Amino acid sequence: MALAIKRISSIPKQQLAALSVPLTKKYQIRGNATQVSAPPPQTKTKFGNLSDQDRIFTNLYGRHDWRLKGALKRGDWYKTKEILEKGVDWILNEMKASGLRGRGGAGFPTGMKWSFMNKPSDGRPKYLVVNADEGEPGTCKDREIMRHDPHKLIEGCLIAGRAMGARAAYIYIRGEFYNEASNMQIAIAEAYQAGLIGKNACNSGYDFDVFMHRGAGAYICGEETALIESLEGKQGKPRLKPPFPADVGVFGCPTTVSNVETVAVAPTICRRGGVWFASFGRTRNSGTKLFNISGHVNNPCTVEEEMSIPLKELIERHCGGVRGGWDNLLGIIPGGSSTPIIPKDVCSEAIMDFDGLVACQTSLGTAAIIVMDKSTDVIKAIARLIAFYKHESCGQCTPCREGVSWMNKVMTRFVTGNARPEEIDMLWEVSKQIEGHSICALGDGAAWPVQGLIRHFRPEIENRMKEFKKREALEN
Amino acid sequence: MASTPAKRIIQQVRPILSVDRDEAKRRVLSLYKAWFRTIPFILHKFDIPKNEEQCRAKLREEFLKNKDVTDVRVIDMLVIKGQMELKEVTMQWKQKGHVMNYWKETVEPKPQDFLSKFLSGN
Amino acid sequence: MSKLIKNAVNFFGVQQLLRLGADVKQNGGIIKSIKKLYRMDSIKAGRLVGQDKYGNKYYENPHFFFGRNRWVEYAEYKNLEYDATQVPAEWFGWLHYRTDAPPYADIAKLQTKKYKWMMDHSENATGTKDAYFPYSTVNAKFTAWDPKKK
Amino acid sequence: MLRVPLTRAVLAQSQRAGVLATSKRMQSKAPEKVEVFIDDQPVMVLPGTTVLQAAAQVGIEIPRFCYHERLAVAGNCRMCLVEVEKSPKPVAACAMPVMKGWRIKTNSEMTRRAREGVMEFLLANHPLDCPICDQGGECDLQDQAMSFGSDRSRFTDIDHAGKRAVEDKDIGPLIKTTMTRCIHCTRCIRFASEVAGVDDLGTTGRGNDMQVGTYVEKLFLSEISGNVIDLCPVGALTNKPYSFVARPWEIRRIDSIDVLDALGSNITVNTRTGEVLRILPRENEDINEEWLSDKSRFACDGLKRQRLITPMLRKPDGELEAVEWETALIGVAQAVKNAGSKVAAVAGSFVDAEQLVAVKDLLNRLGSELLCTEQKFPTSDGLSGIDFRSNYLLNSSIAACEDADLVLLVGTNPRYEAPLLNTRLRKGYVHKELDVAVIGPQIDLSYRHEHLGSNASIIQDIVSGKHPFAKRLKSAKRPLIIVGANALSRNDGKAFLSSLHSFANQLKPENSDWKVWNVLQTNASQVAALDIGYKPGVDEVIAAGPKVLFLLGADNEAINKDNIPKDCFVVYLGHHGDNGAPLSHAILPGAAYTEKQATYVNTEGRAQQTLIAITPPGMAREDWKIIRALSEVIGTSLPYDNLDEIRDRLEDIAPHLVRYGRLEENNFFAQAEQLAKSQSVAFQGEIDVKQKSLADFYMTDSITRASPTMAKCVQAIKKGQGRAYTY
Repeated sequence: MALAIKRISSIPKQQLAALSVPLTKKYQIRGNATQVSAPPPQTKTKFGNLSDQDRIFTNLYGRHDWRLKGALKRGDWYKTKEILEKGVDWILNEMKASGLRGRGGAGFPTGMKWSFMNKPSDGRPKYLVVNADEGEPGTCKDREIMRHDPHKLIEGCLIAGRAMGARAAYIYIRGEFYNEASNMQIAIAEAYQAGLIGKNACNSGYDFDVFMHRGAGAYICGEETALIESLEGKQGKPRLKPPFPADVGVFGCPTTVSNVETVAVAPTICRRGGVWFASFGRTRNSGTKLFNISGHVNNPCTVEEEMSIPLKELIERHCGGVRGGWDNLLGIIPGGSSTPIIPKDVCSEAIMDFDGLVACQTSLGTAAIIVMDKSTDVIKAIARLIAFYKHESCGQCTPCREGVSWMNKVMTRFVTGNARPEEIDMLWEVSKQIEGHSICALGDGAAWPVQGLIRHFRPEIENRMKEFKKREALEN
Repeated sequence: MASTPAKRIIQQVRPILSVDRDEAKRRVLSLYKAWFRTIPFILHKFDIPKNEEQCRAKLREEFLKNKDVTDVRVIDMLVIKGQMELKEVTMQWKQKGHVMNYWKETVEPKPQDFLSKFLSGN
Repeated sequence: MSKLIKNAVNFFGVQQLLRLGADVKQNGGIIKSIKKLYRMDSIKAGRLVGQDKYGNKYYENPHFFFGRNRWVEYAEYKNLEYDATQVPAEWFGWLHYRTDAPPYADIAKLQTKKYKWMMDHSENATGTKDAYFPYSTVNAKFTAWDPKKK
Repeated sequence: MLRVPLTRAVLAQSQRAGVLATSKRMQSKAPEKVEVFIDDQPVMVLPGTTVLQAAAQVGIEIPRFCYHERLAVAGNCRMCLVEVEKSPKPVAACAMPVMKGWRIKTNSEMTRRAREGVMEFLLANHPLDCPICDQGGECDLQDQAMSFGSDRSRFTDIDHAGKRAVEDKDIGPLIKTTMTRCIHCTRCIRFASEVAGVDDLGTTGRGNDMQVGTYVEKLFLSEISGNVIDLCPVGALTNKPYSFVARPWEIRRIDSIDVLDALGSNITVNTRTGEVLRILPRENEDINEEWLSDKSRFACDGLKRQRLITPMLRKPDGELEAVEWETALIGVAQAVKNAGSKVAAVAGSFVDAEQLVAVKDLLNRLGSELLCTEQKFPTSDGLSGIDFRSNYLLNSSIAACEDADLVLLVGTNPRYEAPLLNTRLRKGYVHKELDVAVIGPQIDLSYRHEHLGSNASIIQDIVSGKHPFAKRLKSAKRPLIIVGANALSRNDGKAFLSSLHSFANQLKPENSDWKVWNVLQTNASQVAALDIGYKPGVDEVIAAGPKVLFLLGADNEAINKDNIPKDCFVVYLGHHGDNGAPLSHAILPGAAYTEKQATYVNTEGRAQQTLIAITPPGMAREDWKIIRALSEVIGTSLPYDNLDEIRDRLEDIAPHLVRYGRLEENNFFAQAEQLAKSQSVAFQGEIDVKQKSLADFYMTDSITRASPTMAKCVQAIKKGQGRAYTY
C-alpha cells in the first residue's frame, strides 16, 4: 500500500547526511524535496518504447503460468546460487551500479539503503520486510507482480536478504489482496519444497525464510514504521524516527523495508548486470518501471516502460490516448493520489522520472498516473482524495489528525462553492501547516493534492463560489 | 571619665516647656481645670451614658494615674498629650465610642501564659 | 394706601393666621390639632381623596406646591408606629403622581382581574419579629462525630 | 508481560541518559560530550540527549503537550517542533537526539509558525468551554495558546460542520472525564501502562475519530490512578470529587507531608476559606518523584467528616457530653492524679513526633514507662529489637530500591501498603534489571514476579540455603530483602527478624554500602515512636492494667473494649471519631496532619514536617499543646511553651528528628544482628497480608474510613466485580 507515503520523510536524516551527493538549493523546491544534484552529461536523449527483450516482468498480464514451472521457464531462479555465492559486496555493487531508486515513492537509492544493513552484527538478527501493502489510490503494480510473477519477488527477497545479511523476509501484504496473497503463499510453498528458500537456500549454505503477513486494511500500514508496528501486532501507527528501522526495526532488530517492485527487480539486475539496468532512463533516474495508467484514457493499463519517457508519449503509446483526444485533457495526477495534480500544458512537457516531475512541482511517487479529462469535476475529485486521507489518518499526531479533517471540511464546501474566496488562501496555509510537521508523510501526502489544486485550478474554485452566491441570492 | 559627658548631656538637656516643677505643676492644674470645665459640654455633645460625677471621677482617676511622675519633661509631654486629647474631644474629632474608651478598652488584652492561651484558642 | 394695608397684612401674616384657623377647624378643634401636630409634626389640611382598607387617609391640597400637595395620614391605631411601607400598592401610584386617578377611579386598576393567589399588602417587617431572616443552604465545612450515632 | 518494547527501551535509554546521569547512583563511564548551539548559546551535552533536554540545560523551555520526563516519548503532539539549521523541516525536539554542531533555533520564524499551526489545529476541535472547565487556570493548553497561539481564529467551519464531540467515559469515582477536550497526547495511556502497570487505557478509532478510553466500559481503578489528572495537559481528565469546587487562583497552597502511608510522600495542600479542597503531589526525587497514591490524594474529604471538634466527658449515665476545655482538662487531670503512676499511652498511626515526646515526658514525670505503639514489632527481654534503627527501617532508601537487581518481598504487598515504593520497584523492573520474588499470598504487583509460596517455612529454607532462591540472592549484585511490618508483628515475628536479618548480613552485595535488610512500615508514626522510645505492641500495657489510658489516635483496634480493665479511665486524643473514641471516658480533640506543624519520620528514617494549611476545626487544638496544657492542670508543667522549645526537646532526644528532609545513614547492622540472633527461630503457619486487592486499599484508617470518596471507590469495585471484565 501506501508506497508513496514514504516519500522524503523516510529518508533517514543521518543517512542523508552520509550521502556523498551534495544537497543543492534545488532541494528546497516547494512541495517535493527529493534530492537533486547536477546530473552528469546526458548522452541518451530519447526514452521510451521499451523492447520486449528488455522487459523484466514478462508475465505482467498473467498470460502464462505463474507457478514455479512457468517461472523457471521465464528465467527466474536461474543460477540464483551463483549470484548468492558471488557475495554480498558484489550484489550491493551491482545494485549501486544499476542506479535503482526505491520504487515505493521516496526514490531512495536502493543499493545505498541495503548497504546500511551490512554492518557487523550485534547479535540481533536482521530482517527484510517487503512492503506489499499497496494502498495508494491509483497504484496497481505490486499486485500484478504478486499475482502473476510471485517467484520474482521471492527470488528478490532471497537476493536482497543475502545482500543485507537478513535472516528472514516478511512480506506484509495488503489484507484486501486475497488472490495475490494466496498466489504468493503457494509460490512460497513451492519455493520451500524446491529448496530454493528455507534451510540452505538454493544449496548456497545460506538459511533464509520468507513469511507472509496479511494486513487488516489500513492505508497507513504502508508507511514503513507503521508497517513494522502492525507486523508486531500493534496498532499500525508510525513510529518516531530516529531510531530508524535500520537500527531498531521489526521486533527491535535491524530491518529494511523495501517495496515489492524494488525487491522483484533485483534478481534480473544481478543477472543482466547493473550497467544494463542503468542504460535505461536519464542518469540518476535509470531503469525500467511499472506505470499504472488509470482514468480517462481509452485503454487503462499497467505497463513496464523505460524511465524518463515523456508523459504524453506514455499515454498515447500504451493507453490509446486520452478519451476525446489530448486536447480534452484537464489534468493528470502523475504519481498516485498523494502527488499534486498538473494541468494539461504541464503534462505535455512532463518527463516521467523523479527529477522530471520534481521540476513540474509534483512527484513520480509510485508512477500511478490518474488521467482526468474535461468532464471531471476536479474539485470534487480532490475533495474525494482528501476524504480518503481523512479516513486513513492514524490520529496519532496533531497536524495530520486535526489538519486533514479540517481540510476535508473545507474541501467539502468547496465542492458546492459554499465558501469565501479568502478561504482558499487559508486552505493553502493550513496545508502548509500540515506539510512537514507530522510524524510520517501521510500529512504531506494529504497536503499536496490540495496544494496542486489551488496552484493550478484556483479560478475554477472561485467561479464555483461565485455561482453558489448567485444561486443563493436567487433562492432568497 | 567616660561617664562625665553623659552626665553633662543629662544636665544640659533642654526643657520642653517648663523650667522647673512648679511651672509643670501649674500646667497640670490648668489642664485639669480645662477638662473639668469641659465636662458638661462633653456630656451634651456625645450623649454618653454617664453623668457629671462619673466623668469627674474618671478625670481625677486619669490624672492620678500619673501622680508619681516626677520628671518635668515627662510631665510636660503628658500635659501636651492631654491637651491634644482635650482638643480632639471638644472639636468632636473623637466619637462616642472613643470617649467611652476612657471607661473601658474595647480590645481585650491577649493572654500571656500558656494555659490561658490554650484555653482561648491561641 | 391699599398697598400699605396689603404690606401690613403680609407683615403680620394675617393670611397665614387665617389659614391656620381654617386648618385647625378642619382638624376638629385645637386639641385634635395639637394631637396631630404631635403625631406627624404638621397640621396640614386638604381634600380627603380616599381611604384604603387599612384606614390610611389620602389628602390633596393644591395650595401646596407639587410634591407636597398629596399626602397620607396613617391610620389612627398605628399611632407613632407608621412608616411608608404601610401605603398599599394601589395608592402608591397616586401618592407618587404616577397617576392622577385614585384607585377607585382608575379604570385600568378596576379592570384588573383579582385572583385568589394575589397576596394582601404587607408592610416592611424589618426590625420586628416577623422580619425575613435568610438561612444558609450551604453544608457545614466540618461534620462532627456524634457519639450517639453508630 | 513484556517489558518495555525494545524500540522504546533503546530510545528511552538514550533519552533518559541525561536525566539519570545527574542522579549519581548510575555509575557508568561518561561518554564524551558534544557541543550544540541553542539559539546561538553553546551547550555541551551527552550524546543521545534530546533537543528538548539540551534546551532545558540552557534554561530554554520548549512548549510541549505529550512529552513528559517520566514517561516514554510519544512525539505526537508536535508542539515541540523547532528549527534546526540546514534541516528543511522542523524536528520534534522531544524525540530528536542532538547531533554534534547542530544549531537549534527555538524562536525562529519557522519554529514559531510551526507552533502556531499546531496550536491552531489543537484548538480547532477543542471546545471553548474554559469558563466551565475545571482545568481553567492551570491548563497547559490555555497557557500555551496564550504564549504561542495565534491572536485570532480562522476556523470558519464552526458555522458549518462544527467541532468534534466525544462521549464521556465513566472510568471510576475518582476521575471525571470530558473526552471532547482531549487532545490525544496519550500521557494517560503511557502512564497507565508504564508506571501504573495496568493496560486499561488505550486508543480506539483512527484519524479524527480516535478516542482515548478503556475499550470496553470499565473503571480505571489503579492505586495511583489520580496521577493522570496531573498529567492531563487539558481538562479531559479532572478530579471528580473536586469538580466545580474552586479555581486555582483562589487557592492557597501549603507544602506538607502525607501520612496515610509510611513513605511520607511530599504533598501540597490546597485550601480555600479554611477548607482542604484537594491534595496534590509535590516533587521529591527521593520519595515520591512526582506521583501520589490515590488514598493520599483523594482521602482529604475524610478530614471534614466524623471530626472531633469539642472536648467531651462521659457523664455518669454513660453518655459522652461536649464540654469546655477547662472542664475536660480538669476531669482528665483528676483521673490522672487518682491513678498515680498507673498511667499508660498507646500511639496510633497518625501521631507526630512532638506529641509522642510530650506524652512521653508527661508520663515519665508521673512515674510511668507504659508507652507503646499499636503495631507490634519483635522484641524480647526489653527493647533489643528496636535498639538499633537499622532493624526497623527501610535502610536502603526508597530511591535506591529501583537500582536493586533482586528483591525478596516477605509478607508485604507494596502495591497497596506503599504504592509509590511499588512504582519504584516497577520502574526498576521495566527499565533496569530488577527481579522480584514474593513470600506471602498470591498478589498482583502490576509486574511479573516469582511467587515462592506462602508458608513461613520457606524463609527457613532460604536462610539455611536449601531453597534455590537463596543461591540467587547470594549471587545477586544488589539484593534487597523487604519485610512487611505486618509480617513482623506476627507472633513469630522474632523469627522473621533474627533469621532474615542475619541472612541479609551474610549476603555480599557488589558495593559494601548496599543495604540488604529493609523493613516496610505501614504507619506514618511508627518510626518516630520507636526512635523516641515507645515500645511496640500493646501487650505490656494491657498486662499492667493502667488506671488511665491515653489513646493517641489509636483506632486500629489493638485496644478494644474487651482488653482494657473495667475501671480504666480512657482518654482519647485524636481528630476522628472512629474505633478509639467510643471506648473513651474523655475526648480531647486534636489536629489532623493538615492542621498542624508537626514532624513525621518515614519508613526510611527521614524526618519531614507538615505545615499548617488550615486551623483545626471547632475547639480542636494541636496535639502537643493539649498534653502541655494537661500537664499544667495536673501540676507538673512540661518545660516547653512553643514549637521551637519542643523541637529543642526533640533534638535533645534524637537529633535526626529535626533534620528535616535529610536521610541519616544507618549502621550497626552486625551489632543489630547480634542482638537479634539470640532469639529462637520458630516459624508457624501461612504468611498473609492485609491488603490483597484494590478493594482493601482504600479504607484502612480513621481518615480514609471517614472519607465518602474512598467509600465510593470500594463500592465501585464491588459493583464491578460481578461483571464479565473485572479488574
